[in-house]
Amino acid sequence: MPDGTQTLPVSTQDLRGWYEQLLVIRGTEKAAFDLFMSGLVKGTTHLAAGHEGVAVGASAALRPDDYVWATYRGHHHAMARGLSPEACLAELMSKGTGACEGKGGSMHLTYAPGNMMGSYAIVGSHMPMAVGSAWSAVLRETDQVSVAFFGDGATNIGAFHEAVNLAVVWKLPVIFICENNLYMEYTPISSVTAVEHPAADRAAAYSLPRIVIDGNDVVTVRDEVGKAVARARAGEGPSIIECLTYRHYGHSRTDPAKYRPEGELEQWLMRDPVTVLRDQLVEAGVGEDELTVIEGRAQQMVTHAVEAAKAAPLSDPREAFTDVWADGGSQWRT
Amino acid sequence: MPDGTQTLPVSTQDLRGWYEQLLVIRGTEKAAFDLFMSGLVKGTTHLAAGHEGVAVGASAALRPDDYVWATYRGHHHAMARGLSPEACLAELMSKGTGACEGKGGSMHLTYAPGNMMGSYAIVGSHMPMAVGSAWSAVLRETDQVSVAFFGDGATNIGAFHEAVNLAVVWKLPVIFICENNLYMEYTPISSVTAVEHPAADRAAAYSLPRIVIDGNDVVTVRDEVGKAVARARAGEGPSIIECLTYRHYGHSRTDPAKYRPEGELEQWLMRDPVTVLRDQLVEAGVGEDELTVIEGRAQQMVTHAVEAAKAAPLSDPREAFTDVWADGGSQWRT
Amino acid sequence: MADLTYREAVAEGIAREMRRDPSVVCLGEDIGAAGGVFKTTQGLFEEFGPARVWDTPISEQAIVGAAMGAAMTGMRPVAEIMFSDFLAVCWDFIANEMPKVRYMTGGQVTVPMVVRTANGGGLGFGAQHSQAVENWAFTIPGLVIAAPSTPADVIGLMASAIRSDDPVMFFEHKTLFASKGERPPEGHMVPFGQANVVRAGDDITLVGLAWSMPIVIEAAEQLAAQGISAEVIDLRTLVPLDASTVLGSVARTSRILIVEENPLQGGWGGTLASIVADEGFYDLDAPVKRLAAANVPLPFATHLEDQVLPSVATTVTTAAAMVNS
Amino acid sequence: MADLTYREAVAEGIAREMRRDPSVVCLGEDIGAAGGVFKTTQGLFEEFGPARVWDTPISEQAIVGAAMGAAMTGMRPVAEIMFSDFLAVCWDFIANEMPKVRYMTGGQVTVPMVVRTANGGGLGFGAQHSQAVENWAFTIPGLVIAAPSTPADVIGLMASAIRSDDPVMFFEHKTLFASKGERPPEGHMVPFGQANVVRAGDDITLVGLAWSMPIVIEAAEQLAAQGISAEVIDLRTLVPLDASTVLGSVARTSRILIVEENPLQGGWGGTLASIVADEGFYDLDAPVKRLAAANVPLPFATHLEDQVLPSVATTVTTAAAMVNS
Ligand SMILES: Cc1ncc(C[n+]2csc(CCOP(=O)(O)OP(=O)(O)O)c2C)c(N)n1
Ligand SMILES: Cc1ncc(C[n+]2csc(CCOP(=O)(O)OP(=O)(O)O)c2C)c(N)n1
Ligand SMILES: [Mg+2]
Ligand SMILES: [Mg+2]
Repeated sequence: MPDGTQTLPVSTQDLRGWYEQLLVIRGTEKAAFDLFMSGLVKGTTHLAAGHEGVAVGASAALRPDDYVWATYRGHHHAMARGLSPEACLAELMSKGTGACEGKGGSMHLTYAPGNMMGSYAIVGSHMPMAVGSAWSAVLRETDQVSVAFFGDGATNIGAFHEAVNLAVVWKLPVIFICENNLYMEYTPISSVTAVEHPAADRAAAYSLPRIVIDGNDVVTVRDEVGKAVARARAGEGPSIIECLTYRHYGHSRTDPAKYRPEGELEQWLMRDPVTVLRDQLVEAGVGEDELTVIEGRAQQMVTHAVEAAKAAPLSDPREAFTDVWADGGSQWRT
Repeated sequence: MPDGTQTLPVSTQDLRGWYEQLLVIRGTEKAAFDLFMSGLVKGTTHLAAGHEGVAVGASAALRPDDYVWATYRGHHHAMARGLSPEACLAELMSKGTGACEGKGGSMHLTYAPGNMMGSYAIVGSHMPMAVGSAWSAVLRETDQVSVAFFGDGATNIGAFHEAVNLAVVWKLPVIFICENNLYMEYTPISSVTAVEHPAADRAAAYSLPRIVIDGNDVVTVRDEVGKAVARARAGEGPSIIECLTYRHYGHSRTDPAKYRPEGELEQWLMRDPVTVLRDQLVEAGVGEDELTVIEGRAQQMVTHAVEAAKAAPLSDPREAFTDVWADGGSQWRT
Repeated sequence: MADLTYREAVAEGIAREMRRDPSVVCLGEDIGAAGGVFKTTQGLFEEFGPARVWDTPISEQAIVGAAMGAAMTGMRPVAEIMFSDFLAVCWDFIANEMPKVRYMTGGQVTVPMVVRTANGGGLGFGAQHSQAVENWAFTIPGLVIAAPSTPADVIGLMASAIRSDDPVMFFEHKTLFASKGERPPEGHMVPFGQANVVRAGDDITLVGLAWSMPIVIEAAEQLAAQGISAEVIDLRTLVPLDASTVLGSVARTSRILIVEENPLQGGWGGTLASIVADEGFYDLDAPVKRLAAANVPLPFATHLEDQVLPSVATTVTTAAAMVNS
Repeated sequence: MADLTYREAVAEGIAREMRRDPSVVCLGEDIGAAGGVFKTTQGLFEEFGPARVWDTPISEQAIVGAAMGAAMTGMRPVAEIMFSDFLAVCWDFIANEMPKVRYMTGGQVTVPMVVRTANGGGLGFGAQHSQAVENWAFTIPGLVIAAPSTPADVIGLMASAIRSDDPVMFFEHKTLFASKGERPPEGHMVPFGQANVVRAGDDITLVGLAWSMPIVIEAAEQLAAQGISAEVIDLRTLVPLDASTVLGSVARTSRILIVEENPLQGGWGGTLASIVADEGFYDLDAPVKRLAAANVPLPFATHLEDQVLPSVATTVTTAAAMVNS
């Protein structure tokens, strides 16, 4: 086994950084929810609250030049790769300072400077793309790794199957990370899937090992993704990692999540990635006062972001007709 | 285990019947090849010669009211379900007496009277349809079983994955039978597939057992399909069966099959399903003279079919504008 | 009769047929106990139970493919594809299988099924959840294409769709779900291929479909205030296409403006315009005009989406210019 | 210069770009050592090796999706979809992903890639291997659509396609593969959006694309023998659409006949006809006419397929009637 498959070291400095990241993402999504409720965010949003451990843990194992691909539930991944809370919220509010100039919205957050290549709203579609950026890395002879985050429900769509098979056949440096939150929209994943673990129990169909981990523990995620990254960089091909997690809100803005059995949310809240990491910090000897400082700083960053995003002007209406073609325009005829 | 999972009895009468069926199919395809070469068959053909053991063996385990779905390589399946050699050849020659009035051709042979629901030329597309006819049987509370025959290459397309998963989730009476002939067109299947056995090694991804059998032995196929049929009728859900076989011709009419390693064809010809069954007949005590009679009868049936198909008139040119809609016409506007 | 919403009309239209015919079954994602993400199947699971209303995995190819297989063997399945944009992931079944099987089997097999889907923009759902894709279906011979604009038409066309022995694409419009209209009596049916002349007029023919109907109706009101008498036609189905009604109208008005939600390039209005510019050529006193979406993906932001889609204002301006020039 | 076939031109066009630019790579089913089922990639594997020419499984979604991912990260992939009918199995990538990513990311990401495919009928391949589906692509804003009719245009448009920073759908026509033409010099490029006036004429404008070009050219010959002077235009690309050239021609001829292979319903000619019936309305002396495939799936039998597709004879008859009426 290559070195990378060893468990990576963890410093309290790392833990502190991850904790702050978790809090900023959590706070930004809370703000998004409130802005939605007050009518300032239109369309729809799919909040990732509860899933942030996967984003922060995986990001901690990646290099800045690695590629990340996400779904419509992608706020956490964009922010974990460097998208500012302000650019995130501004996008949701259709502002000119938004990540995508108001053309993408919540479901299509993209942050190219962080090689966060976009959020895709057709279930499964980004998985072949992640295979493609991994292929590209091989072709260009860089050792960049690609990561596709996806939901449990996405494992039942054809594109998933085609993507993983091709990645294995071509032995590409891509990591498929499933955020198994028990539900595809309103339907329990177990009722529509032929196996217990939608991603991990499919791994053998592509000659890959079965990996299921606690997605709410940043350190566990970082370690397991770290091993997969090491394998990928060493030319050993793809991995599938299934992270068990839970979303705190409903599927999307309109969903009160009444289909959840009583007590389920409460149980998972006890394993909230924020709480888990906070406990680890306390255990590592970080005091309450220091934690309060971190929490205050995160809160302030979010507050500032909300204000800045609110203050920004709507994107220019002419933006509707730009960016279709690479020349920047949308002309289609003479 | 239900009774049906026991090995079924085999009479020499069965063997004789299967042998004749094999020969008629083989002879009809040989005739199709010759007719193609002499310019009387247009378009393309995908001959199944070498695969007939799968069709004859599976059919022997099915009831007349069970449903069968095939690919563009479906001559053997249509004939095993009752399509006459004449209607087959007439279709290939665009005759009015053809199975589909010249509108389908080799790639779309269909024989509804035998519940052979069609041949489909987009790889993978018929697999969800087979799931649908199995669902229909459940809804109508019949105990009909559905069978989808498909190639090794088809296991890498999304529709395969979606079909099998849904069939298992809904516990439907459908049997997925893979004809693994080692190639997807001109490319060895092993070079584009993440596992050794394209179908069987995927079964576990749907909580199904791994089944790989000799597809060139009619009796083996009949027995294994028979067990799956019994499970399906007993409400125990789907099966995947991977049959190892080989095609004697190239992929389609234009393919000289130069990509085959030397000696491969010759090796497989020694395991030709016709030879295998003939040996079994001899072993069961059927004499050469009796075999000659069967062979002569099969040959004569084919000769007659060729003549009748040749003699039939082309389909009526007005057929081009019928059968779009259920009212028989093609009117699309007022 | 009491009013009902377009959204309720969908569930009601399906329910009426399910009561009548036990071979009608529904399948789709979250359509069961959840009642559908647009609540268009609300109540069906409660009334008909899990043997008639089936939840599926996220497997659109399996959904439409299984519906096909069932349709070909004695059932009348109604498959939901949640957003019409997702027709793309099962396009093979829509374009290459459903509409061709009857033909390529020489009529041996029929495919009596309905694919229902929430179509169109206007709600800020962005490029992958907002497209009006009735024109995709319009490129494929062998599909009936229905796109109702009122609750009564939803019920009437749903009855025709489910009873049809042909495959039907049924486009329900997202922005119309909350709109209200009269609840039609039991047994109400709207036949395919019969356009609805919503308003009679003499100066210009305005043709719309689904989403664009409220727009052309409001535009006709505003034009009337300007002294312009517009005839308003709701096509209701694209296939069969009621070209006669349109041509008959143009024969009187001598002007036509087609208002489409789909993009101008490859929009259904192109084919209709070409028919009018051919068969109705000598009736025309003005250029044939189309208003359609700009040829760009749909943007997320509402103020940008507004730039891309036709509006009442552009309809009125265009029509008035046509009549006054 | 020696002649080469259209088929050879495909491989040659790709090869020229691969020699020039190491970021150009090919992927598809059986395109490597096998040279492609239509032999349109013959020689590429031998010249550029397995690091530039990649065989894939039967996974069209993975093919186009992987090409996208590579295109977005520094490569210029050329993906082959064997028959254009199979675009349906990866339609999500063609319709919802490739053409929208640049827009919905606010221009953060570009997708410089080509999807090549063997398009069209005429060879007796039946309903699922014969469709002319350039009109499917035409419904989708954000795709460049090229459909060359000659070997030189194949090479010239391929150069433009591979060098383009936009996603390009490149339709190669099955019935043209064996046709021959002049081998263009190195560096030959045909820019997008520039129609080719193949023959000048005064009485009527005949517009074609790819498959229909031999038909309209032959029809123009036969019309000339009848004393009718037809101008013949090869659009070459549907997007960008060279409407000016068509409108300029109609301004002189005052008559237009569009000959398409795709079905009449939803065919690209509808949009072109609607533009002419709008912007060119006052130039027209005769109804705008289209000849397109009948609205049926393509039948297998040659004598049936002949019934469905436009022909030289129908083109000549229609054009002559337009000019003589
Ligand atoms: C192809 C496709 N089908 C259906 C949908 C509608 N849809 C959006 S999210 C979703 C559930 C996805 O579940 P999962 O993959 O578990 O992700 P989660 O939302 O739980 O993070 C569905 C069905 C879609 N966007 N794309
Ligand atoms: C979706 C799709 N992609 C590609 C093809 C072209 N094609 C036809 S047959 C074939 C190979 C199929 O191989 P396999 O499934 O092993 O079946 P076999 O032909 O060996 O019986 C391919 C790639 C197709 N018909 N449909
Ligand atoms: Mg989920
Ligand atoms: Mg094979």
